[in-house]
Order: sequence, then structure tokens, then C-alpha cells
Amino acid sequence: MSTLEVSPASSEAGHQHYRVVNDFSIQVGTVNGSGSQTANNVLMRSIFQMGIPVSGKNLFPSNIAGLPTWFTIRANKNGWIARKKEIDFLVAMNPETAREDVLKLEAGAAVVYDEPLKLNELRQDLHFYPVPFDKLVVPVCPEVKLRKLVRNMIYDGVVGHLLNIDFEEIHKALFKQFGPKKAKAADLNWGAVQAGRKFAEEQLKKTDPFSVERMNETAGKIIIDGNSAAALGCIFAGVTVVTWYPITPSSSLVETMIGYLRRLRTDKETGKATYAVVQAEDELAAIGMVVGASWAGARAMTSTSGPGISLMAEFVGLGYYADIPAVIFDVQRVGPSTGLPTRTMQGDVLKNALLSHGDTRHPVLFPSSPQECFEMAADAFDLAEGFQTPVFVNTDLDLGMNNWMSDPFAYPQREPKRGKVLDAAALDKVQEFARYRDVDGDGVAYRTLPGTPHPKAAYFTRGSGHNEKAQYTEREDDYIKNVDRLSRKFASMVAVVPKPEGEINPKAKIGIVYYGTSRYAVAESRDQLVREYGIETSHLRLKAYPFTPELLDFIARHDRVYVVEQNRDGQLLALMRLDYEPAVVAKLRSIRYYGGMPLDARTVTAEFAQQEGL
Amino acid sequence: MSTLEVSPASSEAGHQHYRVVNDFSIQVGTVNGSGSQTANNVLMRSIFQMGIPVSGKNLFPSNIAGLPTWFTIRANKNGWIARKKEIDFLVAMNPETAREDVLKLEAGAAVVYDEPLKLNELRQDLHFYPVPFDKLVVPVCPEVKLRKLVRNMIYDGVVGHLLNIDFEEIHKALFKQFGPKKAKAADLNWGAVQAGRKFAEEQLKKTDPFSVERMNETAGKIIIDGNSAAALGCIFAGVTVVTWYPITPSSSLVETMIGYLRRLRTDKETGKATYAVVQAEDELAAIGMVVGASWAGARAMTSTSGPGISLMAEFVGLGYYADIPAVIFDVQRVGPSTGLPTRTMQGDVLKNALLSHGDTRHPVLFPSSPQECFEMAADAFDLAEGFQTPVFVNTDLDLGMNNWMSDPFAYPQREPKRGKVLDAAALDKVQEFARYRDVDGDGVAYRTLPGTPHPKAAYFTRGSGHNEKAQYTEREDDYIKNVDRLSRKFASMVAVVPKPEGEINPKAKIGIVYYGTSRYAVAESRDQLVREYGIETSHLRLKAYPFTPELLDFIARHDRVYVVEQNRDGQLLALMRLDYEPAVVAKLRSIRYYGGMPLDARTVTAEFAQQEGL
Amino acid sequence: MSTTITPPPPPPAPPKKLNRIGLEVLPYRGAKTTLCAGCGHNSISERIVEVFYELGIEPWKVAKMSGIGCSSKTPAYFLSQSHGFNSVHGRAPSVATGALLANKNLISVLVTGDGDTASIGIGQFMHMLRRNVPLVYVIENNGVYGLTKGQFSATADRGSKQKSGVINEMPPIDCCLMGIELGATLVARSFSGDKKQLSTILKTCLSHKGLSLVDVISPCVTFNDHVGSTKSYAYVKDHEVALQDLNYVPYYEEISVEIEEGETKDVTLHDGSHLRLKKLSRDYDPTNKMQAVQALHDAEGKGEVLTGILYMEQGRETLIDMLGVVDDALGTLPASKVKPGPEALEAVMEELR
Amino acid sequence: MSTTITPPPPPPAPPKKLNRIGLEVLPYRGAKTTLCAGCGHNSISERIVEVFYELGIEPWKVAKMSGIGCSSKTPAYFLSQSHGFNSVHGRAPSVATGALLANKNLISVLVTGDGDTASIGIGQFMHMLRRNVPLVYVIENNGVYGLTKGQFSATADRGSKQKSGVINEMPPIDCCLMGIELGATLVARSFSGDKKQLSTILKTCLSHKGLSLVDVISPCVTFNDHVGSTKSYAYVKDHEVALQDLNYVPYYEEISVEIEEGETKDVTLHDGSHLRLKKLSRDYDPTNKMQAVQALHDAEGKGEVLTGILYMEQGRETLIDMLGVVDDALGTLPASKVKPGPEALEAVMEELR
Ligand SMILES: Cc1ncc(C[n+]2csc(CCOP(=O)(O)OP(=O)(O)O)c2C)c(N)n1
Ligand SMILES: Cc1ncc(C[n+]2csc(CCOP(=O)(O)OP(=O)(O)O)c2C)c(N)n1
Ligand code: SF4
Ligand code: SF4
Ligand SMILES: [Mg+2]
Ligand SMILES: [Mg+2]
Repeated sequence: MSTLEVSPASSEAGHQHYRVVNDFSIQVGTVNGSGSQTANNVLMRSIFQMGIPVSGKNLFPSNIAGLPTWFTIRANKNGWIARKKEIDFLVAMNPETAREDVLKLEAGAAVVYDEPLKLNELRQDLHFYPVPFDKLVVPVCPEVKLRKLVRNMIYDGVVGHLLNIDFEEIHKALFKQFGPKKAKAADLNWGAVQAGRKFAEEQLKKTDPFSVERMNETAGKIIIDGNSAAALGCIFAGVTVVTWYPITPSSSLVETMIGYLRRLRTDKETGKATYAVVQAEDELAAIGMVVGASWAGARAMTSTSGPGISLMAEFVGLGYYADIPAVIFDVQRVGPSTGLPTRTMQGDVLKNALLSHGDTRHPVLFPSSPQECFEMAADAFDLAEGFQTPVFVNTDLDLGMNNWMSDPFAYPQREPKRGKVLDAAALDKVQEFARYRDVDGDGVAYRTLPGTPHPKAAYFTRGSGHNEKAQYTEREDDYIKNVDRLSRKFASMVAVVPKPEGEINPKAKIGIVYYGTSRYAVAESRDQLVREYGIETSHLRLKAYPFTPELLDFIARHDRVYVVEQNRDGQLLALMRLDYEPAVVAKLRSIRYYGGMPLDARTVTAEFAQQEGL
Repeated sequence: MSTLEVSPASSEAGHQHYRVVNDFSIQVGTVNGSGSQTANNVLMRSIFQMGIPVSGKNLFPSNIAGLPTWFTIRANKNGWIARKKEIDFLVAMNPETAREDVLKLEAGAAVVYDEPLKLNELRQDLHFYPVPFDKLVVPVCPEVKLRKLVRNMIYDGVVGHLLNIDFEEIHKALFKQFGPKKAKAADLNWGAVQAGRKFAEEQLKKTDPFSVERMNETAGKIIIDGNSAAALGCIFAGVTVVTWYPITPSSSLVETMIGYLRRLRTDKETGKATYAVVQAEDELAAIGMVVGASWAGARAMTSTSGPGISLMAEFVGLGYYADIPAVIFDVQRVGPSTGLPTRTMQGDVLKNALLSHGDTRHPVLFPSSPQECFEMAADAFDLAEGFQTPVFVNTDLDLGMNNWMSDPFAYPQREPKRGKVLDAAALDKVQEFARYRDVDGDGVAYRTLPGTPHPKAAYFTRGSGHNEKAQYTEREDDYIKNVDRLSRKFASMVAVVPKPEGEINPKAKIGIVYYGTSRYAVAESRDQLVREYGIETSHLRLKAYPFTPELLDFIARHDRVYVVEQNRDGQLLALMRLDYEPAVVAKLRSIRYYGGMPLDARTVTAEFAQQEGL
Repeated sequence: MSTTITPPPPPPAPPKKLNRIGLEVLPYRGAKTTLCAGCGHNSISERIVEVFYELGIEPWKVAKMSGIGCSSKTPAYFLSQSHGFNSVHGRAPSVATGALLANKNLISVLVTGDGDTASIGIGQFMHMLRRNVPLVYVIENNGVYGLTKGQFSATADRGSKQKSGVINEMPPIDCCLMGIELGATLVARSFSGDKKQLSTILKTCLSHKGLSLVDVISPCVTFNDHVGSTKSYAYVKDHEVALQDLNYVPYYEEISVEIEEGETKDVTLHDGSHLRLKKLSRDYDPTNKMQAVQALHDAEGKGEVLTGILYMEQGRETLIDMLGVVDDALGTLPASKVKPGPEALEAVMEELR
Repeated sequence: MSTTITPPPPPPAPPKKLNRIGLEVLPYRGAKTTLCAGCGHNSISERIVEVFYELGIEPWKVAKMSGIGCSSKTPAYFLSQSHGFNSVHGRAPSVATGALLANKNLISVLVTGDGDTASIGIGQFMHMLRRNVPLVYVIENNGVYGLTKGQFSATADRGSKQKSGVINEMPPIDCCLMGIELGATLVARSFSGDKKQLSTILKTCLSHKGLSLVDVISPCVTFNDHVGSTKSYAYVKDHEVALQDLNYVPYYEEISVEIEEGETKDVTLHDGSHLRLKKLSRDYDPTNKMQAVQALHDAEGKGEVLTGILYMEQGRETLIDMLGVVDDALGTLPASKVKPGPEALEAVMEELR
């Protein structure tokens, strides 16, 4: 079902009955490794530069080259940038998928396609635009080897013309994409764009309704992926030790960070690095290094995804039980096991909160945007050091690897909170230093760092039983006292973790709770619910586990609350079930999607409607 | 508070005012590695041989030699064999702990002690029996080096006399303990027993009330630890591949099994082994081998404890997602991290049920006795092969490493259920073999084993996305279909897992739910509740997760239900919270103990009373 | 508009070539590769298809094992009638060991990458070597993590350059050296581009009893085939030094050619097949462990890629031998063999009374 | 009944011995050992106390790291004024690496067992070696898992007998060989019973820059000190062959004794201290990698326990060098050093517009 604010598409396509401005989705189906990424980014960026809210999602296979890949762009004047399930404008470059892609379209959609594919023979109710890419590429790209890559840029010209994109913006976007060092490549590609444009101008008759018009909704904004944002966040939070083991979709977080670190964190006086990055041999070593570095005082982090999380379990338990900070970015992908490495999911929420054997509980942050990836890096470090415990930042593939428009990041004024660390001077003042004594009643004890020049500084860290003075013990009372302190510590975090954001609509009986990248689909779905069913809803976007009182309050104010998440088992809801009274839980309903694509509004709306009996 | 069915102890000890027969606890405090284990086992066994219900619990340090260790024996005519919190009869051999041990006793207790420790100076309200062990050992043991070991046997003589144990039984128990091959050592030790007896007869005046009298409650029974029982269970269930990595308290499970395998599973015709045991380099390899072996058709198992569980996470996720059987015994100890390796806990219940990243769920069995360790080994294999998934058997240190009296194990008549395996003949009959097709609607698909001589047999196993035909896929619909099948499969297990045992008392408004080794304390606590508070309770002992309808029914029939468990976070209750409707959960209360000692009835009763406001 | 064309009758099919057990090559092939065109791994898959076909090994006897990586995907691209197991990253050795414990009669081929084996998997690799697990272990060694886009693996040579220009500073782990030191009983190195040598080595491995390790330099065209890389096609072609000229004669074929004294050595393999090693530039005795170690050291110093049979030791007990298991697969022994009788249980119970 | 006795006045305390930084030995000691009496590990702890005391190293500069096992417990039994970290089984290398990343100025001593290092931990061990992480890595090698009651570890020799009579059939992993092959820059073997050699080696390690590995045969009296074991006191005493007579002269002492030409070699260590190696029975050049490898191979063949400095390489870059970090500990750099200014963020934002 379509959400266009216009009259429904005529069943006989072929004539432009009406116009749909700044409200459509584009999907480009190509072959992985064919360089289409550049063409797609240029397309997205040029729409962005025209001031129109836009998002781009790369739906790629777990493969380096040769398998089908899709790129979806959504442009929407209202700012709905969740993935749109229905494709309005298809660019079909890949013979392997073109037929299925075309057959899945709704009536009235437009199709730009590689002429030899003869897709027009498949259906009568679409707007077809055949383009002879192979012919067009020859004059613009004399070098045969490069043609495979340059070929894709032609569709930018075709689509640009058909959608009425300002070619100035395409030019700007293209040259930005290539950067000053690759000006020659940019020129070559610009030639391809122009060839596409020229062909479209001369040979294609616009029959579909879609087009863009300049708006002013993106001025000053940036385009960035969540992994890069998280990388910058770590750097501005003062990270000093970074360890990693490559894994999709988390690798680019550290890879981008390395680039920025070189530039931003080389000591001006000495030319030396104020950071250390180590590619570990696996995730056990990556987290082990983080634990060791944090113990010795560094702001240390690692980044991984599902399989890495499983391998980090033992060390995370040590961190919990021995009060050692650690920051772990989990760029979630579809599990279990290897799962679908290039698909998105919120599949590790419950798992991270409970990771490792024995009684453990860990805080988890849920960024929903690049901006929050940036900000929550600092939150995570402050939390980890403030509470001396491992902290997870659960982002996901959709957020981490896709390009998002964003407000520019505000410079973090807050200074890093390094937690309760006693240096030599402080030790002079205390009568006794007992590493695990709960002096302040918040469960957080004071620590010292190795290398502190003071005879009182030393203590012994172990994952086995320890008493307040960090001495070995197997005593029942010591054990209970210590793990009760850890429970208390977890409870203390409630006051400090990022608070949820949302809105209580006094007219609403129903609330929607969600987190992370479900944000975009939920926002749009709430709008659909109002417009299509006249149902107003309140909403609350969680940013952290443990839950804060706002959530309880939110639930209290509504008859029922839907918890929207992207996993099979309702993992966040599970945490609510664990932590809340049955009377509270009784109000909770679950909306889950677990197909691995970025969540779309229609799915949420449909599930909501069904459960509400609408 | 004491539970003796006699008049309370006089405050001035020293005279035998009353008799307490077959109802007391003995604690022997010695030094680890001093060979006291033999003396303790002989003591326990001789009481057992007198027909009196008895239990013995070894409270040992995580150390090989030199640290304090305790052994507690409980003899109880009513069959209450949970650990008793209060010690009635102390044997204080260890100078390091003797004072604290004596100070903790309740008035009226008896103390046999090493004379030079002068423990009698500490208190007036106990019955003291000084014994000059060092002097007594010299004549019985000319070899100086052996004296440290033989010395302990003397207390068996002293205690035997004081408690009126039949020395015939001590003799029998001692020679049984040493076995025919160590008859000389047995003789030496028997000399020590007699020296102790002689000394006690001649020098000690019995003033305490405790003694044994022959009963007939143990005839035909055996004494065995849970790990050995599990080992036998695996053997009689037809285990063929066993892998392990040493870890307390699980090592003895496989070590005992190796001994029994040699004896019971050497092929008569060829003299060759019908099993393979491999000591792996770590737990990742141990579970990896189990996964590989199970995939290739073996009944394969491994045994571990907390830290090993964390390391097995990744492979367990693979087993879940790729439908591969595996049996994992988790002999639980105190976590998190290294925790208290020689203390007991039910700390991995929730963790095992959810192990690994992504959406996963695993069945867990909860044996409560050696007999169930034996029986549930077969259940676990049948479940693992029947449902092609990893299965946990959560036993614990108390059950696994302590000696328990037990009915002899009945020979398992049931044949191993090897699950849905298609051999070459079966393949001839099927039209198409699709590895992950849910032919029967129970979520369990048919599999073939490598090495099956049939062109249709082969399929490809992977932890990445796969469709019904086991082909690689990243499709949304394939993924959802497959993981929905896995959910269905988990639900199908409900019909098959061992059902809970218990009793619904029509007079009871309150129910008690528990599992594993909490069994003994709960039984006794229920008796205390009746006798001390007049409160009748129903009870239900769970044997498995996923929960079966009996549990829901049990909860429905009561106003409130206490869930008793040995961990901090109420891990079984957490699973109930996850799986049950809020109205059901609203009835649940939690009684938790997490000090690492075997659970005692007093703790349960006191917590129950407090929560009930009694 | 659609036109109907009557197709011409198909030409008569050429007679299909069958191998010695009467199978076409088709069941030895696998699914279509999804690796990059030109990837060294694809050539190795082709060799595997060829070797199993030529030797006439029943596909159903084979278990194809792997970890995670581009290389580890390849078992899907050969021997479609053999069971395959693409397990988890770096842990294929344990899975393969388990499979062989369950069924010692399987012919197991484990295909892995340099990241899979030398980085995350080095622990399992080393312990598998110690156990002399009887399988053929093929490392498709490109010095990088292909599937995660080209980071250095632990076999990257010191000084080798990444596409981005970054230079590797860590010393490489030489998997062949590890194999020799830790207990592999056949150790070879080859190059994905050397069809004949690789096929011969693979056949030799299949005739060997024990763990055979083949480290195949297999260039990653997408991430590690540039100038400055020591795992590029060009670099390996320039720096390869073959130790021997190898010829394999399967046990079921008669040995026809006489061997030249002094120049060629004939080794009878476990299954009765023969391997003939013809000396090339230097004297080399592959049964001499120290010489093998020395040769690898020297080659590393000189930047040479030494290929051929580096080491072989015949007759050593495999893990399966040490375990002394019955002849039939443990996994499918009947209950009568694996479930002791009631009297056995009763005897144990009696002892515990 | 209790009697009150007036104690005699205590005798005047003897003047306490102080080391060169004015500390008594007490802060170099640790908690009372809980290991078995006679355990080799206790002797090693004593050597560590002695060496740090004698060299006058500030205890607060030291980080004591370990895994899990009897051996890994020992950091609690020495240097009570140093931070200690008893981490998880087999993974101390990563934890120690992390600690040094955070504070490169720490003097790190990692104590581990043979099970901890060669079984579960072999992966981390090997990668730590490759990185040349600057620390002193002490393996307390008893061939068994002491703490879990005597199972064979991966360093157990082939043919060595367990207490229960079981014979080990797997080839051992020689950690020194691994060290030499994989990049440790100082590799030594010693024996817990050889006070002088072990002390000298430990001092040498502390003067070395880079990873120094000391494999100390350290008998487990409880589980592996019987006849038939190749890691018993008796066996090692009988089979030890020392490569050199070692003498260490710290940088702050003047070298007094002249060295005899030909017989003794003087090596200047990184911190200016000197190591003097006096040739014993055989010629041995510890800077020759191949010779070291060969010597270990030969010794294994002969059942000898070769002790002394097996290999050393000076001047190679450590992990810390390669990272090019600032001089101060990264972990405690002030915010001004680690938080770029607003203009830096703005510049990045501008690029992304
Ligand atoms: C536990 C875990 N960590 C990380 C990954 C991500 N990953 C997939 S393949 C791979 C590296 C593969 O490199 P290699 O074995 O050399 O194979 P190649 O692709 O080069 O053939 C990595 C790190 C993973 N799948 N699992
Ligand atoms: C993950 C994990 N597995 C198993 C254990 C149990 N465990 C404790 S110490 C140890 C072996 C120690 O052997 P070694 O390192 O040789 O030290 P030793 O006691 O001989 O000095 C094992 C297996 C553990 N603590 N953690
Ligand atoms: S990325 Fe490299 S290793 Fe992977 S398929 Fe492509 S060429 Fe081969
Ligand atoms: S068990 Fe062995 S290694 Fe452990 S403390 Fe005792 S003697 Fe030492
Ligand atoms: Mg590779
Ligand atoms: Mg050891």
C-alpha cells in the first residue's frame, strides 16, 4: 500500500497523469564490485544538496565481487527517511535480478534499465526507460578496462534528467566524492553522467510522476555513516587504546578511526601518536587488550559484531567481576552464528546485557543516529570508567555502514569523566586504600593505576574471589558482599545513563517504545497511524539499559505499549520482562521484524494494526 | 536455631543430659592435601552401612595442598541430607581455622580436637575431647613420612567410639575405600583407627548427646558422586565421542568416564575401543570437536564449568543455527569469571538457555541426584539427536563432586533415539532430500551423515544463511522461514523433555518450585514450615527448560509460588519471567542463596518466613 | 511482441568421460563460485575437482571442512556430492577432528585461509598438528583477509605493502615451518598458479596417512595483487623456487617409466601409490626435518618462495591410531556395540554398595 | 586457667639491609604462598623477589601479570607493592599487551604455566611473540596442569609418564623453539632448582628491551615428580645441560673482572648492563637463530634439557616502538593531549557537508 499524498496511479502507465515531488524511493540493482557505490552516493548526495531529506541504504551481499547488490535511496519532503518497502524508481543494471526486481514493483513505478534486458516485455503497468549503457560508455571511456566502472555513472545522468535533479549538484557531488586527488577519474565519470543526460534528454520521454524540487531542509547538514561518527566520537572522547579484529559490519569503525587518529591525534610537539591501535589476532585478544589497557588507565575500546561478542564473553565476565572498564561497540548484524553478515539486526541486545557465565549484568547504549554514535562514545567511556565495568554500544549495520544525513556534531564541552582513580597525592590523604570497598555507597570503589608511585597504590586484580582489600577469599560472606556491591553498582548507573527521548501525547492511550535504528520507521509509522487510522500514539526512544524511571512512567501513563525491535525474540522486551513488575509487563506488546533489512514504517504499521484489530 | 527433636541443650555442657540419635552433623576441619579425604569417606560410609541416611560434603579450597578444608557429614533418621548449617560435632585438626570453627558452634556441640590447640580454653558451653594425635600416630606409623596422612585416620577411631559407630562397619568401609590392591595401606590405617578408638575408650568421657543407632534405610543403596553417575549415564546412553578440557568441578566427570569406558566399552571381539576420548587444548576446541563429531553421527559430549561455557558460546550458536546436536555437561561452580572454583552455584541457568549472540534458545536439564545424572545423560543425547541442537545438563559442584547415597541405577531399557537420520536405503525412498525442510511440522528436519553412500546424501552445513536445501542465501524470506522453524523446534521439545516431579497439596496455598540440588534443602524446609509454622506447601521440582505445562498448572493452583535457587539473580525465575504471562509471573516470589555452600534448609525456611511475614 | 522460434534439434551429446569408478566429472564439481574472477582460490578448487575425479575417489566418502573466509567458502564450489561443513572462523581443525573421531573412514579435506589458520586459528592449528589428525589441510594463503577487505593476516611478510600503502612490520608465521616443527607428517608448499605441482601434491596428500599440510600461495586479486605485495601473482612467479619436479603414480596404475638413479627418488606412499621426486637445482631430502627447517629459514632470508614437498614422515601414528578405536565408524555403531548390558551395570552398582 | 607472663624486652632489631634505592626486601616479598611445599614455582617466586630487590627496581613501576594455574597464582607471592593481574586462563598475553599499550613505562613480568601458555594459550602466546611485546615472560613449566590435578599439558614430553601410569603420546610444544621462530628477542631456558642461573637470566631479561622468554622447568611435586616423568627434579638434574656459565653485571656497577679471551663473551644489554657468557662444553652463539633451533632439535633427540641463553637479538623494534607513541603513558595523558579542539571537529564537519 502506498503512502503518496496524491491520487492513485493510473493503471495504464505511459502518461504523466500527476506529479509526485520529493517523495519516492529509488533502487539501483547492480553487481557487487562493479563500482556502482560511487554512482549511488553521488545520486544520493546531489538530492541532499538540493535540500531534500534523503537516506541511502546499501543492501550488499557477503561477497567481494560478482553477486547482486542493491542501493536504495529515499527522498522525502516530510523527513521520512526510513527504508521504504515499495520501490518507486528502479534502476535495473544486473541481469541476474532485474526480472525479479521488476516483478516486485507496484504499478506505476518507473524502471530505467539496460536495454538488452528487455524488461519492458515483463509488464504493462510500469514506466520503462531503456538505456543502451554499453553503447553509451564507449565514446566516454576509451579504456576498455575501466568501462565496467564508468558505465554505472551513466545512470546518474539518466536518472538526474528524469527526476529533474540539478546537474550542478551532481557535478559538485561527483567531484566531492572523488576528491581533489582523483580529479582525472572525476572528469571521466562526469563525462559519463553527461552522456547519460544527453541520451535521456534526446531519447527518453518522461512518463512517470516522480521528480525533485529544491527545498531547504538540509542546509548545514553533513552526510556520514554511523561507524565514522562513532570513530570520531571515540577520538573526541579521548580514546587512547583501540584494538580490533576485522569483521563486517564493524571493521570500518576502526579503519576510519585510524585515518582520523593520524590526523587529529598526532602530538603537535613531538609528532608522536597519542593513541595506540592494534589489530589483534582475534576477538579474545582484542577484548583482552582492552581489559589490560583499561586496567592500566587507558580509555580503551574495541569494535566487533555478533561472533566477536560470543568470543568476548569470558573477558567481559572478568571485567564485570573484577571492576574493570571496557568499551565495546557491537555493530550488530544478523545472527545467530555467522548468520547474514551484511544484513542488519538488533540481535545482541539481551545477549550483551547478560554476557558471560554466572550472575552478570552489563549496561548497553542504543545510538539511533550518527550524532548519537558520536555522543554515546563519550557516554560509554564515562560510564565504563565511572562505574569500572564493561559497557556495550549496540549500533547496527544499517546505522554503521549506511550514509546518513545529520546535523553537524556539536563539540563536546564535557570533560572526560575518568572515574574514581586515586593518584599518589590522593593516596597520601587516605588512611587505607581498599580496592573493593564501597566507600560512597554507590557500589563503585576507588582504584589505583599500575605505575602510581606510592607504596599504598598496589593491589591485586583477579577474577577469583576477592574481598574488599582485593585479597583472595573463598568466604561466603566476602563473596556475597562483593556481588551485592556489583548489583548496587548496576543500580547506580540508572541515574547516569542517557535518558530516553520521546513525547507523551495526552490524547494517546497507546505508547510505542523503541530504540536504535527503529527510530525512523517508528516516526513514519506513527504518522501513518494518525493519517490512516486516526490513532494518536505517544512514543519513547530508549537510549540505554539499565532502564531509567522515564520508561516506567511512560508505561504507567498508557493502556498498552508496543515495543518495536529488530530481532526474533523480542530481546529488549525480554529485559523489560526481567526488570519490571508483572503489572507493568502486562501492558507490553511486541512488534518485531527480523528479516535483516532496515526496518520500514509499513511493517510497523501493519503489525500494529493487526494487533490492535484495526 | 536448632531443629533437634529433643529438649534444648543445657547451657552448661559437660554432662550427657539427653540423647540425640541419628540426627546430627559432623564437621572435620583439616588441611588440604593431608589425606583427610579417606578418613572422612570412611566415616561417612560406616554410618551409611549402619543403615542411617547420610550425606557428605567436601568444602575444599581452590588449592592443591596446604589450605583449610572442611568435610561435613550429615546423618539424619528422617532422610534430611541437605547440608545442615549448624555443626553438632566438630573435629578440629587444622590450627589455622580451629578457633574460628569453635567460636561459630552453637552451645552444646561437641569438639574433638588436636590437644595442643587448647580449644577448650575458648568456650565453656561445648563438649571438648582433646586428642594427642601426634603422640598417638608414632607407634602406629613408624614411617615418619606417612604420619601426616595416617594421623587423620585416628579421628575416625575417636569419633567412631564417641558416636557409637560399629567398628565392624568402619573396618569394612576402610578396606572398601582402599581396595584390594592397597591392603597394606589399609592395614596401617586400620591400626590408626584402633589407636584412636583405644585412646577414646580409655581417656575420653562421653558428655555430648550424639550417637548413631543402626537403622535400615540404606540397604541395597550405593554411594556415588554425581560426576561418576553422569559418566556411567553417558556410557549406557552409548556415547561414542568425548572431549574435554580440565576444569574444576567437572574434570572428574570425564576422568571417571575414561576408567569405566576402558572396562565397559572395549569391544569384546577385537579388543578395540568403541569410543574416543580426547583431551582438547581448550574449551573452544572441546566443543568444536563435539560439533564435528555430532555432525558426523556420533553421540558426542563434553563437560565443563562456567569459564568453559563462556568459551563455548560461539560454537553453541553454530549448533543452534545449523541444527547440530551436542551434549554439554555444565558442572556449575561459583561465577562470574574464575569466581570460586570449589564452591557450588546454579549460576549458569539463564546463561546456558540463551548462550551465544543473536536469537538463540537452548534446552537445559536439571538433575538433582546421581540417579538423575545417570538418567538425564540419556535424555540429553536423545534430545540433542532428536532435535539436532545443543543440550545442556546443568549439574553443580555439590552434586558432581560430593558423595551421595542413591538407589542403584536401573538399567535403561529405552534404546537410544538417534533422531531423524536418513541412511542410503531411506534416501532411495525419498523423492528429494532437503536438509532444512520441516517435513513433519515439528521444526525438526531430516539429516544425513557424511559417509552415507548415496548420491543424494550430501548437503552443505554452514553457520551463514541457508535455505531448506542447505544452499547459501541472504534472502529475507529464507532467513525468517528458517529461524521460525527453529522457534517451532524449541516449542516441540516441550512434549519431550523430562517432566517435573512434585506434589500438589490440596491444603496448600503456597507452592515451592525448585530444581537440581536445592531438592534436599527444600524437602527439609517444607517439613520445618509445617512443624514450626504450621504451613503446608505444595512443591514442584523442575527437570528441564523449556518448561512443560505442569509448571503452569502448578502455578495456577496456588496463590503464590516461591522459586528457590542458588544464584544471585534468580536465573530460573528469569526464564519464567521471559516465557510466562504477567498474570502468572505475578504469583512468583524468589528465594535465592548465593554464598557458594550447598543449600541448607534453614536458609530457605528463614527467607520464606521473612517474605511471608511469619 | 514475442516471436516463436522452433529450436533446431540438439546435436548428439558427445560420449561423456568417466573416471575409474565410472563417474563423470560433474559430481566432483560444486556450485558456481562467488569469488572474484581471477582469485587464486578458484584455481585451487579446480585442482581439487580434478584430483578427486582423476583418482576416482567416491565423493560420498569425503568430508569437506572449512572455517570462515573467501577461502573457507570454496568447499561449496567443489565436490557437490560430498558433505561439507563451513564452520566458524579459525576453528575448523576441531570440527574436522571431531568428524574424524566419529567416522575415521572419512577422507577429510580442510580448506582454510591464512587469516583463518594463522591469525584467529593458530591455536587449533597447532594442536591439530600435534595430534597428527589424518586429513589434508589446505591453506589458501594470500597474506590478507580477503573477505573482510584486505587487512594483513599473520602470514603477511615483513615489508609487504597493503593497497593503502601501509607496510607490514610484524614477522610472518610460516605455517609450513609450524607444520614441520609441530608434527604434520607431510608438509608442502605450492602456488595456485602451478597446476601440475599442486595437483601432484594434492594426490600425494590423499595417498598419505596422517596430517598433510599444503600451504598454497593463492593471490587475492582484489586486495593483494599489487606491486609491493609479496603474495601477488607477479611476486610469486618471480620468487618461486621449486624444490623438486614431482610425479605421482597411483597405486592402481602400473609404474612404467624407469627412474634415473641419483636424480629421482621414488617414495612408496601409504596406499601403495608412488611419488617421484626429481631433484632440481639443489639437493634436498624431504625426510630430514632439520634440513627442511633450515631451507625455510634460508628461503625467508632470501625472499624466496620455496615450493614442493618440504617434509614427509611416514608411518607415524595418527590420532585415530593412538585412540585404538574399532574399524567401523563410531558414530554409526549399533546400540549393541555401544550400550553395555544389564550385568555390566549391576557389577558397577555392586561395587558402589 | 590462664597465667600472665611478662615478656622479656625484645632484643634490639639488627640493622635492616637496604638495596640501592633504599628499600628493604619486605616490599619485594608477597603474600604467603599457598602452593605445595616443594613446588618449583615457589623457588621461582623467590628468585623474582631476590632479583628485583637486588637490582633495586621500584616496585610501583612493575606490573605482574598472569593467567590461571598454580603458576599463575604466584604473582600474589612476590612484589606486594606492585600491581598484579591474575586474569583468565591462557590469555594473559593480551592483557599484558593492553597494559603496556596504556603505559609503556611499566616493567611487566608475566608468569604463566605450561598449560596456560602451550595448551589453551598458545594462540595468544604466538601472537605476542610476533609483536615483540616488551616484557619478561616466565613459563613455570611442569608438563602438567597442576591446579586441576595433574593432566598432561602440551609441553609434556613424548613418553613421559603420568602418576596414573598413562604415557603421553603427543609431541611436546617447545616454547623456546616457538619463541625463537616467532620473534622473541631473548629466549632462555632454566630450572627452578638452579638459583644462580635463573637469577642471572631474569636480570638479563630485565635489562633487555623486547620480549624475553624464560621457560623454567619447575617440577610439580604433587603430580609430576615421580620416576618416569621427564619434568621431575631428578630427571632435570640428570639431564640438564647448561649452555653457558652466566654472569650479570648491572649498569650501575663497575665491571671489575677482566674477561678471558675466547672463553667468555661480554654482551652489553639495552640498559647498559653486561651479560658475560662463559663457554661450557660446547661452542654456542646465542645470536645465531638457526644454531639455536638446531640445538633444541638435537637436545630433544637426546633427551637433554638445554639451559641457558638460547637466543638473543638486540635492537629489534618492539610493538611499542612500532606504534610510535608519545613518551608518557597513554592512559594518563591529560585531556588537553587527547581531546582535539573545536576547530578540528569543525574542519571534519565541513568536509562532510
Ligand atoms: C569470530 C569472527 N571474527 C571475525 C570474522 C570476520 N571474518 C570473516 S572472514 C575473515 C578473514 C578471512 O581471512 P582468510 O582466512 O585469510 O581468508 P581469505 O578471505 O583471505 O581467503 C574475518 C576476519 C568472523 N567471521 N568471525
Ligand atoms: C577457561 C578455563 N578452562 C579451564 C580452567 C581450569 N584450569 C585452571 S588452571 C588449569 C591448568 C593450569 O595448568 P598450568 O598452566 O600448567 O599451571 P600449573 O598449575 O601447572 O602451574 C586449568 C585447566 C580455567 N580456569 N579456565
Ligand atoms: S577478495 Fe580476494 S580472496 Fe576474496 S574472492 Fe576476491 S580475490 Fe579471492
Ligand atoms: S600441584 Fe604441583 S604445580 Fe601446583 S602447587 Fe602443588 S606442586 Fe606446585
Ligand atoms: Mg587470506
Ligand atoms: Mg603446568
